Amino acid sequence: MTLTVVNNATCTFCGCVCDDIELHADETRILKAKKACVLGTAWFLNHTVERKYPDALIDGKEATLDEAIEAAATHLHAADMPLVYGMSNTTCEAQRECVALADLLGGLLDSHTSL
Amino acid sequence: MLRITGGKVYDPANGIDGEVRDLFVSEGKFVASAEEGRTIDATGMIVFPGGVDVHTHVAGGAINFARAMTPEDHRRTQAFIRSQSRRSGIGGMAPTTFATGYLYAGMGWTTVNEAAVPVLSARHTHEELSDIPIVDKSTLTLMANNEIMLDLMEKGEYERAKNVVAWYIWAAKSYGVKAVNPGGVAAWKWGKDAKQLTSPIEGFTRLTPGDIISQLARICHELGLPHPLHLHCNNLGAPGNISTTLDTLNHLDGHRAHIAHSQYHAYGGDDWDEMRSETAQLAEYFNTHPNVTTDAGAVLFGDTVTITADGPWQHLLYKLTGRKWGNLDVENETGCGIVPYTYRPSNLVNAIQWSVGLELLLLIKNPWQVFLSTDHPNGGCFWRYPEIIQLLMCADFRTECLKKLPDKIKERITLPELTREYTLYEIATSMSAGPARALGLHHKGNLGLGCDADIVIYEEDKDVARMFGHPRYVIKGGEVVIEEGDIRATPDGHEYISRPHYAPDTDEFLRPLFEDCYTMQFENYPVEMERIEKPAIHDCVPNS
Amino acid sequence: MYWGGNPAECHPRHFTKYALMPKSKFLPRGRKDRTAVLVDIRPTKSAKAADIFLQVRPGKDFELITILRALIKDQKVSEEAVAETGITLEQCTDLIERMKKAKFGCVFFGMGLSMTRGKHMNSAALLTLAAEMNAFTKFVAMPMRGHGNVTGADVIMRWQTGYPFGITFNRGYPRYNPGEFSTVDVLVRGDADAAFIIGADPGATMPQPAIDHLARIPTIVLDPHVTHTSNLAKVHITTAPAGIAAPGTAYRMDEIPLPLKPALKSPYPTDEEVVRRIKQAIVKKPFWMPEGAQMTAAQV
Amino acid sequence: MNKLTLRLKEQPTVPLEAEVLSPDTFAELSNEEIRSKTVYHGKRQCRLDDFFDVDGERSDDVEIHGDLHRVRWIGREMSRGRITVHGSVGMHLGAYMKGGEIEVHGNASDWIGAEMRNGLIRVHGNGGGQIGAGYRGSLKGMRGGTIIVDGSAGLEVGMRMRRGMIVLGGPAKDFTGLQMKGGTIVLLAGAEIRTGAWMMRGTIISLKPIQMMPTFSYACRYTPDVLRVYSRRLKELGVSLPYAPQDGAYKLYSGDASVPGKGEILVWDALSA
Repeated sequence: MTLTVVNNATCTFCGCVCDDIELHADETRILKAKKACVLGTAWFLNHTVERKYPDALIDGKEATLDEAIEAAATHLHAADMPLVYGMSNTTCEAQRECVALADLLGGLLDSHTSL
Repeated sequence: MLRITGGKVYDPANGIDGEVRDLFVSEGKFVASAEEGRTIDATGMIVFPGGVDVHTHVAGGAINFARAMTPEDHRRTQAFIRSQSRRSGIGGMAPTTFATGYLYAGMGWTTVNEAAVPVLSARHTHEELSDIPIVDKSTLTLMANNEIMLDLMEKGEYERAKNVVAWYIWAAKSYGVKAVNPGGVAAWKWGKDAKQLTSPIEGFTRLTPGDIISQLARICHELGLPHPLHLHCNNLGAPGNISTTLDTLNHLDGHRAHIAHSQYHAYGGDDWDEMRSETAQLAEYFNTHPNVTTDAGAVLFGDTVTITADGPWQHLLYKLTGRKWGNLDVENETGCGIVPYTYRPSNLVNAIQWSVGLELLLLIKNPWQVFLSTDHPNGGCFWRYPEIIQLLMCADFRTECLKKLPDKIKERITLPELTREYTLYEIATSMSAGPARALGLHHKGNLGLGCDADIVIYEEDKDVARMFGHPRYVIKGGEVVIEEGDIRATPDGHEYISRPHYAPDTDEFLRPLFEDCYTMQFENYPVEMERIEKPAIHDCVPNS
Repeated sequence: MYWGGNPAECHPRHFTKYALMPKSKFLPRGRKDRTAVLVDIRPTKSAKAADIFLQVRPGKDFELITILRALIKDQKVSEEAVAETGITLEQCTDLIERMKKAKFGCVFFGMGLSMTRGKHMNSAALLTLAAEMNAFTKFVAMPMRGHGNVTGADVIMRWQTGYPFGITFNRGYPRYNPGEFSTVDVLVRGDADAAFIIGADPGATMPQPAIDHLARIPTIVLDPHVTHTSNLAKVHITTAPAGIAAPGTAYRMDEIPLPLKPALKSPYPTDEEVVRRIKQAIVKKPFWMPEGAQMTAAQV
Repeated sequence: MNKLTLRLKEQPTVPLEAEVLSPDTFAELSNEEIRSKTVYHGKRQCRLDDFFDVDGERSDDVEIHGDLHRVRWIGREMSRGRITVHGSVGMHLGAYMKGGEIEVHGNASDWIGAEMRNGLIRVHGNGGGQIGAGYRGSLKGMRGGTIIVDGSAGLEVGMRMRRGMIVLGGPAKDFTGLQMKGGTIVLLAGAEIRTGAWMMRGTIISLKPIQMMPTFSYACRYTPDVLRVYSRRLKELGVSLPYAPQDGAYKLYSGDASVPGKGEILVWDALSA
């Protein structure tokens, strides 16, 4: 079991986005999040990279990633007024893709801010 | 490969003034000959090097704030409709990133210099720049109100300050140094301004704006940066500021510098009622000092949104307009104010500003020293540059425009006496070759062999604004990007970055100072090179 | 000043790392050199950290801020009218005096202000007050954003579309109208006929009619967990959690971007990768806009 | 001129943007041309006759039948003629309107007459929010014309309006007359809270007692002469506004002091018999 230490890691739990966290991790989970607050610690320690979930679900049934991507594309492409929503707990890189997706679809685009 | 044949070529960098020549392009550069590929028959057309904007605000926290503040403008302005391969966008006062690229390329500009980037949000600026298609880009880092820098200057630690400037440029992956209202933005943290070049700055005991100017100009020179200090003088926009501007120039101690948007810095009179043009004095300085360049920062009548790191000025403007005001603070580096504004011909002050910008362009004799700009979006939007070209090329048109201004203006300006008309050669110098040279981008604004094949081809037209507003072809890096008004391709542009030398212990020197006053980690502060799309790095050779 | 927020419990390091405790050149004694005011409807844990706690009556924030705006301009407001906010005129004038005396004032406002009756107008009120305070001293205001990278979404939408949220592309370019194109309204009215949900779990947080509509239409969810929304969705795709197993960037509430440094390697793809692949699959299908269509730009 | 009649035959499944539903568009067009006009079903461009049966041609007297709650932008920027709707309509009814008349026998949604300049809009059912308002970021709301809603209304009615008149038969929600800069709002059944907030100028008349912002102050009890003029004008539209001294008088409040503004709120104070 190898132990990795990541210095100056960034916590995305709340809007403070503290970037001074020292993470100690083995291969499946983060064991320690130094300098993080209680909320940040819980956030880091609660995630694991175990395969807890199937890669994808279609109508609640397990599916492959490829199948799910094709199904998603088909439904979104067929819609007259598709909606792209959320984008809080994700990276800017994914957000840029989401805006591009809504632009490509001619759909609606919205984030948590509108709540 | 590409051949452009039969066009009348204007290439001031090589002294070519309207000669009929053929141009050959291979792999994005001009070559001596090319056998294959498309031939564009430019017979009877006018061929220019692609435009270079030496001073604009198109990406980063401030313009992005302006976008959020002006939905009413987005609604009424030009929309770029999505195509299968091309992103949608919105033009107007503060265009979206994609539209910014389309609009610049659409009028033949192929290189832009984003003139105000705080290091702290440089990562953001680069992300936006990577979403501005077609044009090549560079950025300038804001340095004249950075507390760490000012502390070093106050203590007289010049060498340290020089290393820190170099470190910041590399950390921000920027191209050069911008100084905005030296000391004034720092003073604005206290709600104050810095109006006297020789008085200590609020929060400091000895350091004056004049010290900052002298030292930064020298630092830029000694670091061997391709572009000299890019300076937004103190007292922007204030009546009587000509004395500050001339004083600023005297603080350069003979070093090179680029004076940004000089229109805003050439006023006489003691108050708004007495305000008048003092362009003759300022132009005289430029005409006798070839070491300084400037861009006009011309004003065009109509709606715009003003954005500048000059926070105190923006607060004044907000009080004058009573409209919207955005005010940003960037920790101990700088700040920014955002105020939508309408320049009206009936407003005496606005009319004087309009005149001052044109007077400077006409009175400064050498077009290699004065460049086309509106300080976008402050004096007007960049996509209105063709209107300025028309004003420069047609004295009669200026006379017509002058008739719409208040009568009182006559004794305040000198524009009516100016009969000069720019030639196409001079326009090509002021919009392309000159700014490229001032930026130290020698492969730009130049149709010579080995240079970047950025070309704009116009159909000759008596309506100058129409001719420059609607080029027949725009070619970027050898690729046809605009053809008969259609966007044909949207390639990614390069980003120019300077790598100046700094002492290896600068990191360790800066770290404790940084940790003392910043809210982020020192390691997370510099922008990673992987984030820059298509970087082009200039290794600086220091001057002693 | 904190208004309608409880940083002690919701942004635990806001006091210590950013706003109240840090020592600096101009505030060498840190907390001792600052005055902290909390305005909220109840004394939360954050009240203990404040020098002054003002308990405003629920739903009276807008009135209180508007009173403060009048008072800084030396306008008269009747004592009884002020008292209805739960704060006395004396407390108001004391607060204003301190605000004016501050060298640099900063107001952080939370969802207690921006999500209660009045919503965006409550935020607008506080932003206006902060702007107007600059007639006397330096003053700024900033929302305390809750969810991780919601600021990043705002910033990116602004530079790519010109608008921060509540956008439609149905005419081929971005248009904006919160209330018309904002998600809860869209879903409650049943306006959308497919939904792509990422980095959010509306199935757990939105009003029931909105959730019911998500269940009616094909909904696609990307999330590191199988969420409430996943359970009513047509398609769920598991992705790597941002910042933990997915690299990239996140924006802090003050719009400063920070790099993410994942400590784990996920067996699942990143959001970025999946969205890009969905996009690529859509590009292969016929483009929705008819060939040569003249889309007319529509105002609003 | 003969009447042009449209009947909704196909209920849209997503919002239908149909700014072509305007007398200005139809006045000079043949039946076939009208039927081929473009409407936007979500992002899909459709023909008007995909959704409507069209009877008649070349007319600026338009009658529309059906449940149009998903149909937006009816009468946008219209400058002439008349639209009569039998059924409820979606958002932006008569937005940017310059003239003519719209009458809706049913409800209408948000943004009725937003930024309109002239003309008359009459909704017999309930209205939504932002009636006669300025769109987000605009400094000016409606600049003229009249909007009458018999029923209730939503938030921010008359936001930033400059001129013109809005009459509400039913109660309005919060922020009626928000940042108002001129014009008149008549509230026959009062409003919820924050009426007149941040008002600069203009007049709000309420026949029911309303909760005042703390930044409004009571000036006096009287009936300004202009009420007589309003009353006469509104009578033609079937709305009665009391002004006779024997019936009572108005309590005048001025504000909003936070601006500081010179707006007026007049609240009817009946003499008890």
